[in-house]
Amino acid sequence: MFKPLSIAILAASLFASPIAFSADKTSVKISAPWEINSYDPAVSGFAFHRLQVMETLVDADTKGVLIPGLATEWSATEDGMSWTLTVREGVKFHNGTTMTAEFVAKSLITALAKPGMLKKAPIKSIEAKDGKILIQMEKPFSALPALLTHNTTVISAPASIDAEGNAVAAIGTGPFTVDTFTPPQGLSLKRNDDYWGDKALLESASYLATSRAETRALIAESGDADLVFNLDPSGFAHLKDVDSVTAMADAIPRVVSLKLNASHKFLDDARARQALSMAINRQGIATAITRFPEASATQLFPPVLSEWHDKDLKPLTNDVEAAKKLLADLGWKAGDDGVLTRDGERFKLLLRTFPDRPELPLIATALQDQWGEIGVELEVSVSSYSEIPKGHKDGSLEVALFARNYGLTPDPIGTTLADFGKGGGDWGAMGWDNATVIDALDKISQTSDASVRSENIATVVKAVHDELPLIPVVWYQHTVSVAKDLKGYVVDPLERNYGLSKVSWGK
Amino acid sequence: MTGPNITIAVEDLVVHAGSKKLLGPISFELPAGNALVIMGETGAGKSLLAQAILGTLPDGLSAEGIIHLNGERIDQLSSQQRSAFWGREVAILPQEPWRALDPLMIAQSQVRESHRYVAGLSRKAAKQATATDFQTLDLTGAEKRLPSALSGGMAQRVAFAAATAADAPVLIADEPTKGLDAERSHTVIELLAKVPREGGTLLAITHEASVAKHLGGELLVLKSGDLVERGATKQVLAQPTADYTRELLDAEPQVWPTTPTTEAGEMLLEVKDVAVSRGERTLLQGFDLTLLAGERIAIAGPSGVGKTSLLDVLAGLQIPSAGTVTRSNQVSSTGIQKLYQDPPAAFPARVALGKSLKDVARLHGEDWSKVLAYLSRLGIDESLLKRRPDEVSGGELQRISIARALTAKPAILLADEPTSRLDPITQRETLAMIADIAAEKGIAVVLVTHDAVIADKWADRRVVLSEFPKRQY
Amino acid sequence: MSNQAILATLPVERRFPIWRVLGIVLLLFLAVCAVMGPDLIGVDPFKQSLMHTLQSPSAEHWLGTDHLGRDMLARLLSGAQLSLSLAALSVLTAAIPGTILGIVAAWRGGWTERGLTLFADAVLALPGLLLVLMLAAISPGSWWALYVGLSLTLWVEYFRYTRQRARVVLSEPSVESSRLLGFGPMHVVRRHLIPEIGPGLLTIAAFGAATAVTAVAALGFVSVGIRPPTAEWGVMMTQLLPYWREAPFLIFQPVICLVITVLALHLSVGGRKL
Amino acid sequence: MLQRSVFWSALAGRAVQAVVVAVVVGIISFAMMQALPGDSAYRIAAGRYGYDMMDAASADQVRTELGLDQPVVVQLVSWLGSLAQFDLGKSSVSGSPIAEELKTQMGYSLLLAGAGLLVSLLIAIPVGIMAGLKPGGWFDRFSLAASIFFRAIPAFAIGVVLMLGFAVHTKLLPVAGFKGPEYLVLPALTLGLGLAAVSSRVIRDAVSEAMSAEWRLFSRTKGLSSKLTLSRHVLRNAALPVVAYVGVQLAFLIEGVVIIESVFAWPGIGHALVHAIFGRDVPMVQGTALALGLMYVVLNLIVDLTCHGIDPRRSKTA
Repeated sequence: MFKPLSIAILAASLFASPIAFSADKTSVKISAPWEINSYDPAVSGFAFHRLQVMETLVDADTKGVLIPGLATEWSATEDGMSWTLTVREGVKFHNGTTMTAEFVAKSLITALAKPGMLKKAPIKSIEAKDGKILIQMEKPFSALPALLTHNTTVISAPASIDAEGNAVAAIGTGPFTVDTFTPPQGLSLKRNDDYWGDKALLESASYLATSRAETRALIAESGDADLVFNLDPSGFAHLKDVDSVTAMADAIPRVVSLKLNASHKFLDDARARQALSMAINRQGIATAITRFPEASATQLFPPVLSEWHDKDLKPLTNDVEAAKKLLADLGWKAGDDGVLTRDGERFKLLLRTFPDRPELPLIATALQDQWGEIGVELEVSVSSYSEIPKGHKDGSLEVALFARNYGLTPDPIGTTLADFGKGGGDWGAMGWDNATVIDALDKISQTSDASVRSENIATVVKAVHDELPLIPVVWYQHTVSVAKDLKGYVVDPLERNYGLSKVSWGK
Repeated sequence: MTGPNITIAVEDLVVHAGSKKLLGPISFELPAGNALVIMGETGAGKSLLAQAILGTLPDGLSAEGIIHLNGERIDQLSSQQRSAFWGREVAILPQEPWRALDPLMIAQSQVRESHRYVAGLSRKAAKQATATDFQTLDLTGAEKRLPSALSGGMAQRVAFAAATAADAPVLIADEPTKGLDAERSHTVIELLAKVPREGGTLLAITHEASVAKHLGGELLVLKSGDLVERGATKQVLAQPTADYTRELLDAEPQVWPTTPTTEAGEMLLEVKDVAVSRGERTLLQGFDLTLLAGERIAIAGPSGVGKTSLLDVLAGLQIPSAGTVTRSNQVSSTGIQKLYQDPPAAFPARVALGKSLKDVARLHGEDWSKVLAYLSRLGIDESLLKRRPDEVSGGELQRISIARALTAKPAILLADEPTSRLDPITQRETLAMIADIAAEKGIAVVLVTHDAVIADKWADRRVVLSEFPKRQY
Repeated sequence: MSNQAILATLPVERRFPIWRVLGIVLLLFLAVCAVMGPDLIGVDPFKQSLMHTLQSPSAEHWLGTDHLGRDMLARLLSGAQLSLSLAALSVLTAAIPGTILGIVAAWRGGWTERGLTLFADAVLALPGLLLVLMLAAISPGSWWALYVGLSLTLWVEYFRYTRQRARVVLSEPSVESSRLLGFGPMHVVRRHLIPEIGPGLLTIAAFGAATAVTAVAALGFVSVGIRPPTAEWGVMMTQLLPYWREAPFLIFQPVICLVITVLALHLSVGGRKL
Repeated sequence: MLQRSVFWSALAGRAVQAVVVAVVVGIISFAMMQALPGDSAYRIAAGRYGYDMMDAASADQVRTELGLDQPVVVQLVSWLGSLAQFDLGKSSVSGSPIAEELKTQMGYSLLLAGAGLLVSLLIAIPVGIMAGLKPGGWFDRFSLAASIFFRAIPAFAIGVVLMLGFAVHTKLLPVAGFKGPEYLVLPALTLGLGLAAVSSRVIRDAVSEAMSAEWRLFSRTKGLSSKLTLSRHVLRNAALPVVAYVGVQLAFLIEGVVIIESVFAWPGIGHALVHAIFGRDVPMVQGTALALGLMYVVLNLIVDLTCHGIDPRRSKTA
């Protein structure tokens, strides 16, 4: 049954290969780990946005400064209870439909109904009025424009959704249109010649989701893809020595940290959490596992989040003896097998993490060894990341290890509010309700006054640093391999946009 | 040495297994139009002679001596080089044609490929030649049959046609009648006898004097690899000089003395109006038999008549499609034992014989010394028991299986052609032993044979089965 | 042509082939490694040294260190324990029911055989991977789930082989003769079936052992399987894959261990046919 | 006449099996998915929205949307009900109809599996025959060692080595993806090598058995050359056990595909199945399992018919 077909294919492949490899300099090929499952922006908005198929109302430059996107301007009323955004004129969707305020409002309302960034803002209603979008708030929220840069708020044409509300196409406004879509791995793009802004320099682009980092490194080296994202440390080290590509790494506001259940009886004292933090050899992890020694975390927020990073904060240190002493002060005594005990209970914790980011299980294994040094027995469960929010909700979580992106929007307040606000957050504090911090976060979210902001941010940063509801381990580096002759590529530290429209081939 | 007419010439041929001599030295010359018959009991090295000439000796055996085939010296040639002669210079008729035919290929194709590729005929001519072969060999109707659907005689004739398609001047036939019933073996002998008459050369290997007699020509008698007598076949058969030759001739069933009749005891088994069928085909109908203790009954009849199935019915292994088989209460559940045609198939293949026998002795609470006594009476050395069934000869194995059956203290012994694969001397000895022991222990024996002479000479009573009218398909 | 008669008269040589000796010695060696484990060299297989990762073999670390600076030799020895017992257990739990059902099917014939065959076919049709993945997911991190899953898919091979061969063996006159002699089914199994099909089963088992370990590797590849920091050959293969470029000798170490195991099994079985 | 009846009886047998497989696979996969620990609403939300976006709120939303709080029996019955109408439902994660997803993914997987099988036979047949012609010879030993090696080395390692050799160093073939026929070569080769490791041994055994048969010797002594004997008799006889083995191998083939699809970014069904299990996409798992099961049944039917084609004895008895 297969034979004739396969023989034909094999034969064809022998002749086809030279042609397929001839230089095609009007196109760029991208490879990244993320699979694209659906047309639904709530699910796949990240990809459509990064690949510039869809756009957001508000855009951000590489420094995180907000700039006009599909909205030309925006403003809030004095009391902060209502926002008005002016929709750009003369923008057409890929199917030729003109983008109107009504369509934009409809798209936002759809996004609001689904899990996504808009949910983080206290939005009461969204409507279109005189070519403008009117958003009513339940309480003031200064970061709304920043939220509107997020990929779950991309604007898509009404034709993207069928009568039953299912997403059936990806019709956006960006410089590229979807040519073919082979979920979950493949997407190929054509230039949108009707684009409202600067048209793309290249005619087409293609995207291949490659879940294995090893494969991506090989793809980068062989030249099968020109832009390859998220390289594994080993592959990255190798690509630095490969002449045909440039391997780049940039600090991004993603942090690998441990979430501790501060209401757990072993962890409810800040000193216990400090002891655990002191037991971590961050330098070793950053050197051996993530391979960016300079990115070992000295505090939660990395320098790239300049507003939230406090240079003067006393860095987190690695001091096993001090850690042991702190725990001894809390009544823990080493048992026969070296594991601490108190009141007949062993200091044993279960850490939940997930394999989607390959370094996490490795870091967990390293932590297991390092905490073992101070007599804490750590069991590691590598499973789905959904176990973490679930464990948070039902209170069964003890320790979780994950990588949190504080740069989902240029202003991290949305994220921090969710993480350290009242009741903590799925990916933030657990069992740690700090009234000062909650109050400070509220103030940050409602004000546009820079000094009020920075004062309250300092409060939050210090409290988090001292009490460690989250123990930072390493900061993230965004790694990209770029073909040597590809010009115009700029790393976006917010991981929002690949900037494909600006790249071109040159010598 | 080699005259123009000499097709095979062998000079001082010796076959060794390591340091042990298995055959030779043997010398002979065989002119065209003649037959050479090599006779001897199993294990005498007859087959080795043919294999040494052909270059098909098994690994570990080596041949020395000078061999000429059709005027060319071939003993220095490798098996690969000699294979060029096969089929073209010398045709080889296989021993068990049934196993020599490709089980997946219909009969005519197996002959046709010889015409096509060995004789080098065109596709059309090969087809024609095959059709002629099937006609002359009386195989019409068998063209499209698979070997499994051929009788032994038909298979032998198909093999004959396939082997001789290229008209090789020499034909070597190794025990061509093995396992065939009288009528069928006669057809094959006729076929072979025609070879020298038509100017070919025949080298036949057999253990049956009757075959030698039919083929004529020259006769070599081998014993344990040594040549004991040679001469014109007629002459040797009529006036043997060596004792061994005489012994061989005496072993022919025709000259056996009639086994003395035994006194029959009480009834052991009663068979009434039994019908036997295989699959949908009815083989036998309305069969009656009463079996008395100590009695020897021979069931004779041509192949395929249902003898084996009948035996299975008697043994209780098969349920008759009609009628009844009643055992007397004298006969215990293991009171019926069976001897098989192919002795190696009757023993667990990978278990040493001694172990198999000990199992039986233990099961039946028989003393091991008693088993050893049976064995020594049957002429089996205890040292053989360390071997596995495929490491002893058929005759020895059949005797061991008799000892095994006796250990179970049977009342009835069913023997399914127990000697058809043995040479005449062994056959005679084995059957005589069975008769002796049966008489002594009052065991009833049912012997199935296709040889009416054996049935006549050996049994108290004989039952001849004739072919049940075949249904038309 | 019949040489049996003549060969039968030759003295029987029961040579025990040197290859089999080698295989058995290797197996014993592996068994010692597995039983003694890392105690053999007295190095902790879990002790990390993040400053000494991916090192080449040296006097201190005979086989180098892994990506977390752990001693490879100690981990391979510790892995031998788990991998070999996993392989042995999954092979046994697959082989025993598979063989028994195969014999039952061949023995009973008729509807029993048809039913069992249909069942085996249905099991094969159920993607084994699905079974293993789900079992592994039901009990995350435990390795008993892995081998139960493996056994559930692997038994069919034994079943098919046994049924097919047993049918041939059971139809031989020797079995009939044993029954006539009064032997029960156990004798037939012990003396007729086991000697006949045993070597073939062992060959399947030898490959099955490899299947078990590489299946663990495959599962590790899709991030299912044994919890850290456990050392297991298959898991090690997966974990060391990312470093194939920097330290290719590392990923090949567990592979070589598995090759040696399978080779030893093959050799000691005597290279019988499948 | 005979041939036709064989065909229909084989077809009927497999049809029964197909129905059994459909129901059994559906129920088992459903039952096992229910037995999985963890809250499926959370898993589905994770599968849909990614870790930056999923939280308890999105899980609750998923739960309501998919009716996961309905009793288990109701869910199963509704699945079986729609199955009877040949409707496989919609994926919980992507929301698209499963039949549609399967169509693309199955096509890619079949292509990969077919090519892998072909490659494995292209390797295994010559190797197996060479080894089987001289059992115990050096080539036999060498190929055994190679078999063991390829059996013991995980597919992903083979894949990486092949990528390095053929795609990175020599740039003959692409590393991964699926844009043209040339993309099929490396994954098929990876798959084929693993399969050939075992099938070459099966072929070797079949050939060596055929070589020691008496009819093989007779074919030679009646004058056919060793080549003709091989091609006209040995191979045909040896093909029987080999074809039967391919039937068993198919089951393992389907699994081998998973790893290879992952390594080579091939949009196949195995890769999808793994994601579906992790994502607790029950309808997708059921649909995939069903499709794989039925594919196995169909391929086995082909194997059956091939066996009947090779062995005329079967037709007579069937």
